[in-house]
Amino acid sequence: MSGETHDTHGAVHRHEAPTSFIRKYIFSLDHKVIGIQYIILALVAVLVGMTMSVLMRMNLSWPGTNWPILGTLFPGGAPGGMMTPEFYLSLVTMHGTIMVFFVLTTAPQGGFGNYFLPIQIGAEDMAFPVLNMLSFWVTFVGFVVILAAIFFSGAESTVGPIGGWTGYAPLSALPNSGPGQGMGMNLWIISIAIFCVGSLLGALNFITTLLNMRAPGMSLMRMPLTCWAWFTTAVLALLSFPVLLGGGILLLLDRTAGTSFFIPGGLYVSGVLSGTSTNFPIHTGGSPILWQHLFWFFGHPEVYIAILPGMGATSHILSTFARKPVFGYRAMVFAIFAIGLLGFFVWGHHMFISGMSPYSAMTFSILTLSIGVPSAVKTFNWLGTLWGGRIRFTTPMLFAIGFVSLFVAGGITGLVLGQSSLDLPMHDTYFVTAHFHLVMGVASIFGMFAATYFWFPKMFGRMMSERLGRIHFWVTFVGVYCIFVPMHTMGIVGMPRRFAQFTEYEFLATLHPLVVFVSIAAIATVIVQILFYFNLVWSMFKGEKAGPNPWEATTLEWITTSPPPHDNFAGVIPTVYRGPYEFAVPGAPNDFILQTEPEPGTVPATEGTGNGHNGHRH
Amino acid sequence: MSTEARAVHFPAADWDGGVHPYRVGHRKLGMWLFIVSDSLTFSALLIGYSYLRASNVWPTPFHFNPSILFSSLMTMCLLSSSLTMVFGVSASSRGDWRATRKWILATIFFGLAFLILHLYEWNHLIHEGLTPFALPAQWVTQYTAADGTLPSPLFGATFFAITGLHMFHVFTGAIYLSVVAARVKKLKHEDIEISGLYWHFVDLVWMFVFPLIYIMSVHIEGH
Amino acid sequence: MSAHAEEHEHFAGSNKLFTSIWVWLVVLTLIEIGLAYKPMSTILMLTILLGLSIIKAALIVAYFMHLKFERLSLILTIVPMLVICICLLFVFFPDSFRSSDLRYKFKESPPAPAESH
Amino acid sequence: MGRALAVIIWILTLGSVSLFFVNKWWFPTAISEHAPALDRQFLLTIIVVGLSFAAAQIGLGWMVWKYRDTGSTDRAMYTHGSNRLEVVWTIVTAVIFIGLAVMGQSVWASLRFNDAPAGSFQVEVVAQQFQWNFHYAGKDGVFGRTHPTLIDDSSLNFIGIDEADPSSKDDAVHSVIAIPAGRPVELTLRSKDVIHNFWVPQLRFKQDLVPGMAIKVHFTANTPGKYELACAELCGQLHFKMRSFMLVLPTDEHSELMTLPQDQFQTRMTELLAKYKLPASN
Ligand code: HEA
Ligand code: HEA
Ligand code: CUA
Ligand SMILES: [Cu+2]
Repeated sequence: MSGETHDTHGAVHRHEAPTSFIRKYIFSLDHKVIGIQYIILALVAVLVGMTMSVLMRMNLSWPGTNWPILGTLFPGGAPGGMMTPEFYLSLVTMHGTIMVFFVLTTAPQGGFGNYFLPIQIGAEDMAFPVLNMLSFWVTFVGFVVILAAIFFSGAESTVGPIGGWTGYAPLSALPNSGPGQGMGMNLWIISIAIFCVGSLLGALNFITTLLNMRAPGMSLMRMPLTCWAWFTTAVLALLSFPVLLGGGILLLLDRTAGTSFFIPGGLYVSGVLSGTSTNFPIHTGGSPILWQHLFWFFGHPEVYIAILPGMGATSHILSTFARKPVFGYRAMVFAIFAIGLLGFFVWGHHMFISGMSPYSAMTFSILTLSIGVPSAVKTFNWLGTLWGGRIRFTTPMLFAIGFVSLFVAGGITGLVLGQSSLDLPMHDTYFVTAHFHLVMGVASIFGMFAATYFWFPKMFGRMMSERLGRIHFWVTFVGVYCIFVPMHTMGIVGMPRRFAQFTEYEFLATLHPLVVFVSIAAIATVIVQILFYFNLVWSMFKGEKAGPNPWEATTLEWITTSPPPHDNFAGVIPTVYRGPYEFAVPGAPNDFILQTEPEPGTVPATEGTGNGHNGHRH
Repeated sequence: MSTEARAVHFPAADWDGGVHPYRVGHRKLGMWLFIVSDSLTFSALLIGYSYLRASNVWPTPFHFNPSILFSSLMTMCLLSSSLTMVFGVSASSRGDWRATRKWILATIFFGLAFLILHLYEWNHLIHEGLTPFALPAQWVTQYTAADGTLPSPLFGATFFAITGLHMFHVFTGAIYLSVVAARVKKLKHEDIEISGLYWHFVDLVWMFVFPLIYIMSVHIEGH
Repeated sequence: MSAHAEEHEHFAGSNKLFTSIWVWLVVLTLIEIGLAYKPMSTILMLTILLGLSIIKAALIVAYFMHLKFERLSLILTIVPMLVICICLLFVFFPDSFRSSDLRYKFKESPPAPAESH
Repeated sequence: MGRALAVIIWILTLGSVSLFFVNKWWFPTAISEHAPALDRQFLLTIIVVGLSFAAAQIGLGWMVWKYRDTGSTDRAMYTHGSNRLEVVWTIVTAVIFIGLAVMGQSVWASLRFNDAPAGSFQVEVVAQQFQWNFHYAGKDGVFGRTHPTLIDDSSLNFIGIDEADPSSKDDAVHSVIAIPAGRPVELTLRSKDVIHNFWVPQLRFKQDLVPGMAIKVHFTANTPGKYELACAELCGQLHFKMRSFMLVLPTDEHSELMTLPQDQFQTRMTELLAKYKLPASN
């Protein structure tokens, strides 16, 4: 028996769009609408996160200054306009949590993945539209709860939890360990738990869709690299979020049911001995390190969840605007998979100095550096893709190139941190902060920028303004280098993370000029983001109309109208005849060939490699 | 199909798109993935339990009656429910929906039996004085280690957390199955099969909870 | 979407087969219970119990959950990733033993020797 | 556009790299036995990754400069890559990375795989929100009994020392750690409440203090002097204020300090803190 094909294949078979506003835009089942909802959520979340980062920078470089507006906005956090340390820490915590979870796990996967994965594999929708809608709304609830955490902290001064985005126990497990660690912390955990559920529902939806719903001819090795990235990301999410969920449940029990999974015995917190007071019941036997294991078992895969979609988009865009097939497609696929697999083997590198067994530390250290290899391979292939191209410097291309530059900048410092011995001086200093902002804080974000500029015409049928886009790129690109490269220096001198002020320490005095410089750069960069938001809104209505294929690209999303109809392909499932990046094919009429373009004779799933034509070196 | 199943090589056609490469519908594949994910949540909890147990003095308080007796009965219930479930599924593959409904109802019955026994047993332990944060007084005295270290109250914490979560799964499973039983006529065979997958998974989890939580904590005289 | 589900309504495996599997599971369970009352080292008991549990799990997955009758490709998709992750979780344990070795023992009665672990 | 981008990338690369040459913004001079090896490993790593950073960025710039679309009609080169290249650079990077990782282990092993050498000086560190307590065994070299039930911050018994225990008579507790120069030191790290971290930049050394665990670490500090000691693990609202000093004393001065009874110990400490100056930040 041969595989039965989709009954929609061939025959025209329309699915009509719902008409009522609610079903169409709010509780829509259309993966395209849901994708846009995710992106909007991310755009709102990133605004919050950025604002917080600015406040943090202000407090760091001009400590003790009076900012009257803050006094009125946050009477609890900044009484009389002066930020309190706990307010700063709750900003850090919320900034980290919101950025990692609600920006970089929603926009790349739930947003662009949702919108373009089905189209790029030639499907009419996700496998489970209802589940898809649920995942979004669950995530949305999680976002509301995390915002609530800032305001219902339970402490008299209204600040959020101060435990950092890693929520290390017992600080996070003991309500009396500090302001904001009461109700606010509970809400933080609940929000994360909700988020876990939302993402793993989304993940299984993605995997099923990609495996089961590829259009005829869309063999695995003909999928755009974006799809590979989204697929791997979904697998990572499916396998790592449940572990965090388990940990979250236990942590919540520690706080609410008086258990002590992560709380050892004999603690004496803020003047109270465990067991001698009703609001500090007796705890014993727990292990703080267990929480760190559970968190980082999720945490490291999570960071690849954050960047893999960006990598996919970058490969996609680089090839499109270099007018050249992706260099080493197979190698890229293997690299994505290797990163995904190895991503599970290295979580311990966050715990070198946590009191973890030094022997596991050594193993983790070596595994950690080996994960640099596939990343390096990807970098080299990106360069290879540009090599010999005819590069068109559109805004998405600029951001894609920026991604490569920033990923290298951030990634290589990982090789420093990855050595357990070098982590002794580096751990929990700004060197780490620099590392992860360059890779996650901006490389991934650049991936999202590129994706936005690239796919906006498809999503809204209008081009984004190139001029605004260019300004946005130049300032942001230079800006983020100015923000995050000096942080390495601070880290080397020894500036610890999560310090509300640096005025206490003399050995940090020499860094003051740098600190101020970074803050100014940060504020400038953040302000420029306004251009981006303006560009989005303006282009939606005023941008010049875009045809179905404004970039002369090759993959399936470009064969349908912009924006695509409710069922993506007007009821005709396309058939795929060739690989995803057929640019500059010798003898072809134009320099790009759509995947749906038939060719006399059968096409192997992927082209042979290195068969030395066109002045290839061998 | 059976010949298909034995086909070891992957004919390229399977992966070239336009087909379901596993010959399995979306919902069934989705359920499998959900099961993978959910079993990792349980793994995390069970590993956490073992982690804490290995680093603490652990009481082994379960007497044959009621704990072991009940938990064994509960195990039998779940096993039997799995059997009736699988009968139901194969009945539905024969299109015999009456039999299907009958077997699913039997499954729900066993599931509820499990819940009732389990709650009774919880109740018993709570009466003995076991809570998520404390052990019954006599356990403490009885199981204090030679070097004077007290037995860990985490016993109760892990016990209630893990069995509680499992109970919750059984409960939702029972509801799920009753919906299926109600709509059995309209449902496709595969949908029945899927509900079966979930139910068997709940059973499967118990196959690890039972030995790790109960058998490993049996009270042996002269301990 | 999956309205067009698979055609193979036929569900491999006879009720006789399933019943025999069930018998096996019951027997293994009884063995487990019996083990509980055999005096033996915890480690040994644990290994045997886990071994038995894995066999039981395998039986359930293979026959009741019908995986044995699915395509090999499905099996290869689902089983390895789960097994790998679960195995990785075992990396926690060195720290479990460590945290009990290094646990700070408060001396209950003075005078006390130099603190040790 | 292509040229501009290339130039910007190169300028940023140059700027970034040059930041690492400002030696006023480098590690403070090291004082511990293991530090030279560690610094060497760090330097090596920084050079390797720095070179690859530069190489990658220059390469990137070169690509965008050379292969920008000049409006000429001829197409890009049609190639899907080269397996040989893939294999080559996979192996090369693998060798570099794994090599670095393996070399990095020696320092780690020397610090963590072995117990403190016999006769090393013992200090019990008990951290709390937001202060350090260093417990010295005193003349008899035996730590007095401590118990959480005896902790009473109000009466300054921060670590719950049991006065009834004879061996605690000569013990001293101080917020500053004083260790002998050139002699191995073994710390027993504990915490009263949440996780803290013992961090002295000049030591090139860091370790979490995990509540419920008594983690033993050891190192040798060679250069006498006064150094700042920071808490490097988020431990609550005043984390950034959890600062103290580490006094590395010539052995005679140190042993003399250690034999002093409680009250004199305190005054002597104050004198020493005044005597030694923080290193002029390089
Ligand atoms: C998108 C997110 C992302 C990505 C991709 C990475 C990638 C990597 N990370 Fe990062 N990391 C984070 C996000 C990320 N990280 C976060 C958020 C934290 C902090 C969490 C917290 O504590 O709050 C962190 C912390 C962190 C630590 C812990 C530091 C500490 O707390 O002490 C370590 C240690 O090993 C580490 C290592 C690595 C390594 C080896 C990689 C590798 O994957 C990098 C591989 C890339 C390259 C190697 C560059 C490209 C290669 C070339 C250009 C080839 C040429 C190069 C050479 C020949 C050298 N990271
Ligand atoms: C995605 C992750 C992300 C992003 C984007 C950022 C962005 C920024 N971060 Fe953040 N940061 C974290 C993740 C991130 N950070 C994490 C995880 C921590 C650790 C928290 C902890 O310690 O617990 C942290 C901590 C942290 C600290 C350390 C606090 C401390 O330890 O004391 C500082 C200090 O300056 C800082 C600054 C900044 C600044 C100035 C920006 C930016 O403002 C720079 C300019 C902004 C951009 C360039 C992004 C613009 C993006 C868009 C406009 C939308 C993108 C498009 C779509 C979504 C479609 N961050
Ligand atoms: Cu103590 Cu930070
Ligand atoms: Cu990591």
